[in-house]
Amino acid sequence: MSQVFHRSMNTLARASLAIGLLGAGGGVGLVMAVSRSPYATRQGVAREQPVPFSHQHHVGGMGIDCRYCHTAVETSAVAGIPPTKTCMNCHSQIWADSPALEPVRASFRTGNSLQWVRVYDLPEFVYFDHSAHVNKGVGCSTCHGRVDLMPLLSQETSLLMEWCLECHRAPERFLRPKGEVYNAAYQPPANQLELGKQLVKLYDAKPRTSCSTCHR
Amino acid sequence: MSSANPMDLPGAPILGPGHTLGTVTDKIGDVVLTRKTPRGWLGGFAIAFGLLQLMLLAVVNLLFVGIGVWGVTIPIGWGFDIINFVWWIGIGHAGTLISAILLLMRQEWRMSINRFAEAMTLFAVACAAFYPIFHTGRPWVAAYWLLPYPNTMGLWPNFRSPLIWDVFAVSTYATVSALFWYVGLIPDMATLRDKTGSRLLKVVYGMGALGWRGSIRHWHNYETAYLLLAGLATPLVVSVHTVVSFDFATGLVPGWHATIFPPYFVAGAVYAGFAMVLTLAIPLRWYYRLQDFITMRHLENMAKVMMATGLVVAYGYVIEAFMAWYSGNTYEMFMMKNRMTGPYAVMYWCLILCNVVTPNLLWFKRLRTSIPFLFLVALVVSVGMWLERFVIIVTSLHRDFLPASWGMYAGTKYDWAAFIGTIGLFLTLFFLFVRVLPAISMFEMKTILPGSGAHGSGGEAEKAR
Amino acid sequence: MSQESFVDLSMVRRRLAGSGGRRYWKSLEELAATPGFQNFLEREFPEQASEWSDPSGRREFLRIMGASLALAGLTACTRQPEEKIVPYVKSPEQVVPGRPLFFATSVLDQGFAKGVLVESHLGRPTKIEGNPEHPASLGATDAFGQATILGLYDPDRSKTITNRGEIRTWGAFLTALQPALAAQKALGGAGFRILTETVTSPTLAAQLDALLAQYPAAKWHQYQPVSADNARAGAELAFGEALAAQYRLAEADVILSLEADFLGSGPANVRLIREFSGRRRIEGEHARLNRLYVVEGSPSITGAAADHRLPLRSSEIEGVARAVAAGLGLPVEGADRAHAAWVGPLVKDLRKHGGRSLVLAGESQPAEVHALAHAMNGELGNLGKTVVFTAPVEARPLNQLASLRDLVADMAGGEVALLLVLGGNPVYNAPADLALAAALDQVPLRIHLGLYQDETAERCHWHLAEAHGLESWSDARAFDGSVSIVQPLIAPLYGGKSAHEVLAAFLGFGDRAGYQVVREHWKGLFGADDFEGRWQRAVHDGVVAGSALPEKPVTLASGDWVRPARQARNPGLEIAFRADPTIGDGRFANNGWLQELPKPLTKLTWENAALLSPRLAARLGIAVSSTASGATTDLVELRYAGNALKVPAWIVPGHPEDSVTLHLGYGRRKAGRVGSGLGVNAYALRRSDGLWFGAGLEIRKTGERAILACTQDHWTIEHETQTTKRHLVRSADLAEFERNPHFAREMSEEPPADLSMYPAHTYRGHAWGMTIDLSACVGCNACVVACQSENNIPVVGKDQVARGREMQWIRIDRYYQGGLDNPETHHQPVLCMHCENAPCEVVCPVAATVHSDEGLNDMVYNRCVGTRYCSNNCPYKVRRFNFFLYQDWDTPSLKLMRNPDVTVRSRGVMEKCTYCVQRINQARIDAKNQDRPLRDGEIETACQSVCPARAIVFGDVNDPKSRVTGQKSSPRNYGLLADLNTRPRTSYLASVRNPNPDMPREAGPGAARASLELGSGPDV
Amino acid sequence: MSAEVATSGLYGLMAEFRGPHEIVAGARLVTEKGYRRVDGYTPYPMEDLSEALELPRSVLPKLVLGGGILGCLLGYGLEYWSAVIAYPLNIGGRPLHSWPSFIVPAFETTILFAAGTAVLGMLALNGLPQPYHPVFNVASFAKASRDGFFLAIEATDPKFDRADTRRFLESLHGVVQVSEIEE
Repeated sequence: MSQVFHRSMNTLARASLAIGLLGAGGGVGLVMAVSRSPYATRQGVAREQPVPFSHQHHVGGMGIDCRYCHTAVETSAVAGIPPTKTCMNCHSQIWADSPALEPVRASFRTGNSLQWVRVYDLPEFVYFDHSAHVNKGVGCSTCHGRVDLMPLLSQETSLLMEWCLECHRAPERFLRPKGEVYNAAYQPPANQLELGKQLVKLYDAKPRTSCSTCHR
Repeated sequence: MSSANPMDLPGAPILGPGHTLGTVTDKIGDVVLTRKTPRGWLGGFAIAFGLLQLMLLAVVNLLFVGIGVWGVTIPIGWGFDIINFVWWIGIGHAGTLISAILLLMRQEWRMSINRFAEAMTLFAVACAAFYPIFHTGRPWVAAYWLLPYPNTMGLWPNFRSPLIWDVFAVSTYATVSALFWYVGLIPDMATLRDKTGSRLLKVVYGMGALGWRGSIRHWHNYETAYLLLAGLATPLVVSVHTVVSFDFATGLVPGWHATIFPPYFVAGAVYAGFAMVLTLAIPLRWYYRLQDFITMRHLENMAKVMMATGLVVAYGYVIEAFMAWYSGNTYEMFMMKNRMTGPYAVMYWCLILCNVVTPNLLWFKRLRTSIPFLFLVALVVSVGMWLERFVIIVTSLHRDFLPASWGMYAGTKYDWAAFIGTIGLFLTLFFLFVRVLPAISMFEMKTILPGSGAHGSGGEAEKAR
Repeated sequence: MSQESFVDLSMVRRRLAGSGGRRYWKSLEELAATPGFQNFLEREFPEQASEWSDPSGRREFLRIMGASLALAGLTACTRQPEEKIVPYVKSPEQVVPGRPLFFATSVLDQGFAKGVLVESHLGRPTKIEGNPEHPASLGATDAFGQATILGLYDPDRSKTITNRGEIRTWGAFLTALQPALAAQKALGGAGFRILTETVTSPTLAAQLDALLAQYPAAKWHQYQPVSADNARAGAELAFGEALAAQYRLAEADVILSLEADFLGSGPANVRLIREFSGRRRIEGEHARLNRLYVVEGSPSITGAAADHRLPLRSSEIEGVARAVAAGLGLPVEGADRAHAAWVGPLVKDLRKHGGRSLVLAGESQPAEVHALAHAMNGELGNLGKTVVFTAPVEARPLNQLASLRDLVADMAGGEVALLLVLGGNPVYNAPADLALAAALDQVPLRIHLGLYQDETAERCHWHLAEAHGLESWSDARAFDGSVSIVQPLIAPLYGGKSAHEVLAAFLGFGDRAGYQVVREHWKGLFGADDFEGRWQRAVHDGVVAGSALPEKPVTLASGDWVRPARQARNPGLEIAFRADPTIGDGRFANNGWLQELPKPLTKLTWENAALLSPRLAARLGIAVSSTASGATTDLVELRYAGNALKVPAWIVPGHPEDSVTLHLGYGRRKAGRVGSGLGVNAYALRRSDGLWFGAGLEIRKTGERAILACTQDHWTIEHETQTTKRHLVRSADLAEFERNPHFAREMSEEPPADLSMYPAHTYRGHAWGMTIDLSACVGCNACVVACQSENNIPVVGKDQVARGREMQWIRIDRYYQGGLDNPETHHQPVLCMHCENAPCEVVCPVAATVHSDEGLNDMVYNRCVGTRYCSNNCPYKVRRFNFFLYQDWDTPSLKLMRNPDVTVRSRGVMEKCTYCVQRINQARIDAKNQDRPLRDGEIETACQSVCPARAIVFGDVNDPKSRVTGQKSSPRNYGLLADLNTRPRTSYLASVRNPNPDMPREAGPGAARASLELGSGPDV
Repeated sequence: MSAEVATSGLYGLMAEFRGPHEIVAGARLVTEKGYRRVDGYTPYPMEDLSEALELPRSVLPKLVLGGGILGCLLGYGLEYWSAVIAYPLNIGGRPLHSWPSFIVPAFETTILFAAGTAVLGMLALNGLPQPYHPVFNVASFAKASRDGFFLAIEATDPKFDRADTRRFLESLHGVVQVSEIEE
């Protein structure tokens, strides 16, 4: 007799066919998901730093302005990480002998720079300019989040290209009055869209989506 | 109806005499099911597999050192890579043509060659597909950036680029050919399942056969599907080489920018394809003693197709030269002059010799029916078609618009390694194919047996009575 | 750096604080004083740099692998490695992270200053620009100036003090030096010799004088292979005193150059190009074009710019000069009448322009010819008008050849006990017949200060690593005598010493900072009152105000020049020596940018060749042909004065028939990993009795073949006919132009914008475009190197160039017109045309090259997969592909050199000219931040800002008032291959030449127009 | 109902014919007799036999047409959306909607989807894969894929009766043997 397979094989065969077809689609979806996941983007992952510097304390607590430390933000592509000197301006008196701040003092004594871990790390082929953004009413917290609530700084946003494009294509959804740019706690008003439209006109904010805007 | 077709010479049979359903099954089936593997096969496979290793070496070297190991340069940005790509994809075309177009034209003589012609198509496309990926500077991204998928950059392929057209055409072509081939195999795998004594093979072929049991209701849908596939594959195969020709025709390089390209590329593809089918069929029928199934009639018909397409190709060459002169365009005229008298003139004239002169000898029946000669011609044409692509790509690029940036090109040893390697891949796959699957479609052969009654009253069956 | 200098510098800064200005004077000391930065430097350089030189295959493999991984990193969905931020501890003033600063300083060319501004990112000099306020620069530089930056970061530079190859400390050297100096003290320095190159530095001169004062019997010799000996001697012949001539080309309507390559080289060439091209440019339809006659023994870019060029063996030029002089009515003998047809009209032309004409003689011509030139200028009343004279600029003018002879004699005679070589490489570049090396070995104590462990260092007991010009304090004079303060841009990377510091040590000041030495000297000159202010200004401006030498009235002394010194005609072959057009006398041999820079006329790279005429080549049966692996040619043997050399032959249309040119500077044994073992050493044939040319050359085909790396398919008749048919370079004589100003446009029809099945794109806002004036361009190559420096373009090496894989984004196409013997030469800079209908964009499968909203043809490296389809479809072939990992990802110093605003491309991606988009973006952002529109001219591309001829104009073609729009409206404006309807944004202004109507056609360039049949020449 | 009891465990009856013409003739009679749940098993497609069993035309062509249209719409839709809406880019001065270029990929997707439908549709209509089937329980059925011609009447056929049907089948011309098919 020429029967080769058992009854059950019929279901099995059909099932495996279906699974194969679905699996192919699912695989692609999975890759898409992973490449957007915090694993790949490091979004929301707090970083260990040589000194446990707390933005929450300094910005939220003391209410120090962003520009006190990030001096270049209005004039340069990079916001600038403060030299040890800036820390010592206060910490030569306050917490002058706290063990946590020893690395800072050491740096000041020896003249060896502190080595911070870069949190917002764009690829080498991406050229972002802070001045161009803050001068057009893009708030710090729009990209950096509520740093005034972050004990340890973490990357607020994905920094994926599609994320950049969200704003470059519709700035009115994110712009705020220049006065509010450095207000970490700023909450967009209910009428953000119409406000945004006005600001776009007012500041002549024309974000571009040409490749050479960021890649050169 | 078969008598109505021009290729049907009275007297020349498409199947040896005295065959029954059983003998057909055994003759073809035993090639696969025989216990001991023939020595010849082992030898051939060993060689082919050796060549395949060459390809692996070439690829590893390419990935680690860089595309610079190939001869490509500025201004000759494409060399062996695209030459071979076009060459292989062209070869593929004959398979689809035989199985699809000849099926639609009810050319019954196709039955005995379509199976391995289709296999040849698949393997040739596999070899061709190697190049578009690995000719890029960064294969590791080219492999998927060429496909439209929702990436994190929010970017999509440029659908204006002929290379993207290629991606779509070639991948579709590969998929459809594979489906067509597999569908054809289902009933034969059922036959092998029922024929073999080995439990293991029963299971293996049984899985492949999907439980085919030859139900007349199934045959009913099956035939419909098979015909539809043929109907779809026909425009597809034409579109594929048309698209390949667009890679050049849509460019503005003198020697590329020509409207004649699509038709003459398609013809060239069929031309090269039939040459390859002959190259494979002649040794195959000799080694496995399949003379009864692949008869002189088949060889002769293929020779005729080759000659016809060869003439179309020749016409293409003439038109190219004519348009260059007729356009009165400085660049075009110089391009033609440079082809005929420039540094690569040798290539051009060899191409004319291989593709225009030689095939015309097939006008003579004595030569057309001499198997060694046919084999020789087939090889010559394959070389000729390779030269054609060389002339089109290299000779056009090396002296284009600005004399200051003219250059020269030569393939490096790594170019050759990759090329020979793909030949190895092709042969390896082909050897495996003839060993594990029926190289001739059994169920289709049966339909043309006298008295099969396959095509209802008025079919050959009735005539045979 | 010593504490005191630090102190008064900060004081300086406080003073400066008020004064704004575009460029700031910043004290490098302070930056370097931050130990953090110091460690950073140490960490970065010496150790790892040495590590790089390890050539083992394994590292190479890992390097490649690492790169492949790095590439994988470029794909969007992979994680990046963690990065560290290293901020300052105390940030220096003026430094705003992310914004460059510009500092004025000078780079030396043969000892003369050329003013530059150096762009500095966080203390890293990255790019050199011209200094508009400097007389020798006027805002531009030459190729050498641009390449200085690579010289600074060269990982092969000498990094240590060595004694007989053993590494030693500065202190050890000082102690070792004491006994030798003491001994010399006793002898009054009788056995003490100092050898320098040409010195114009007031401070250095003062130090040397002080030294000679301490050692009265010591001698100071000077030698460099390309000097001004003949010019000086010529002036002495003509005026009875050594004088330096300065030319006012702007004033000259008719110029006769007797082998003077004033555009190609010399301390004033940048300025002279500006003045010359200023008189070649046509604004609107009328012009006061000057007319240039050149007689030369070896093709040069000056000859290429000539309206009438007479190729003659160098030895015959004196005869022609005498003929011209005689024609002008000077009482001279030995006039050569052979070229009367050419000389006649020339003389008439000169006469007609008395007072507005100029005759120049080249250094390669003997003193008599220079004297004749002066005499002719006197006769034409040009003295004081188109040529003025000053006291010599050199600190101590002397005949350098004689000086070297004496030194060699003394050394051979064993009279020299202590030799100090301050820079220079005499062992390599002294004339062969002096046998300097052998004599040198007689000296018991030899000390060498140099940038490299070169041939001379090898033969000296002590070698001191020299600090680079951008690392040290100094000063120098420009061609007109104006002084520049040379300030450092970075602390010495390899801890080298400057000549000032070494001399200070010899003077007994131990280790005194060069900074102090220079300052002290200028304190003396400026005087105490408001010293800081004046010093400030001087350093800030890059030139000391009013320091140019005063003009001197001159009177011709009828002298020995009347009678020819030697009999002019010598039968047989002649050899001519010239400094190499891209690596000079060999001092730039280890500079990859200059090695890979195509020679202006031959387009050869990476080596020299025996340049000879088509006719001579035909006689010898020389066959040149291009292959996939390079241009192959015959290897010939040159026998000259008992020495022999095997050299690849290269055919140069327009080369005098019976002469062979050999360029100096190659055949280096110890130049470094880049420059060693390239080409042949011409100094091995050069003789002191004929530095520039000599008779009696024998040449023989060896039968061997050689492969050369030539960036342009070698010259063929095919080229010429196709070039003319295709109207690539468009040129007309002034007469034709005045008859029909629109000649260029009429040569081919440009399709109208609407000639397309698609609607045309409209560009609102800016639309960037460029024009290149072919009348102005002299093919000096500065733009090529400037682009390479600005855009982080890698060097690929001879083999890759030979295969056609060079990477320069801008190339200068050289076309000949009019046959082989004396063709017209045209230069055409070609860069990305930024076509509006870009053929490259349409075919890119991944949209890696697309148009920006301002009409730029963007190339997105990180999206590129490298199909090379774009390059195939680019009719201009301006795209460059990274076939391998060309960029050096390892060498730390080279990383510091790169422009941080431009992506460093890696393997497998296409690249090309971006119109310096980084500059466009920066300017746009600045303008937006200041809420103002972009100004015309605010954006200058690298090639534009460096161009001495101001031939390149870039700007907004949507702005009707912009300069570029004006240029494009010129009747001479045409698009290259515009008939393909690519609608290029870069367009050319056709060149207009100004030949003398009376000149018989067959005598000028383009003479041999009829002799096209002679095509059998180079095309084999 | 007796029939029911009788047919339990029985799938149907199978007759093996000597050759193609015999089975066609036999099939005609079977259909005349009114049997509907009948199937033939042959080594190759036989038009006559399908006619004899009065099989309906296949719906596959309609499915394939649908698949093709779907493929075309998806293909062109993707092109239009990505080039005009998702990320509009000026490429070589061509308009965003460069329809002539978009035709090519759309054509290919059309073919792809149509072909896919053809194959999957055929399998679906035939209820494949179905490696187990009662007919394989018949010992001699192995010949069906070689040179055997079988005709099976299923037990679920209203006119089916174990004994009568068997007798009827045995009466047909050219029948070699009739065997029972166990479930």
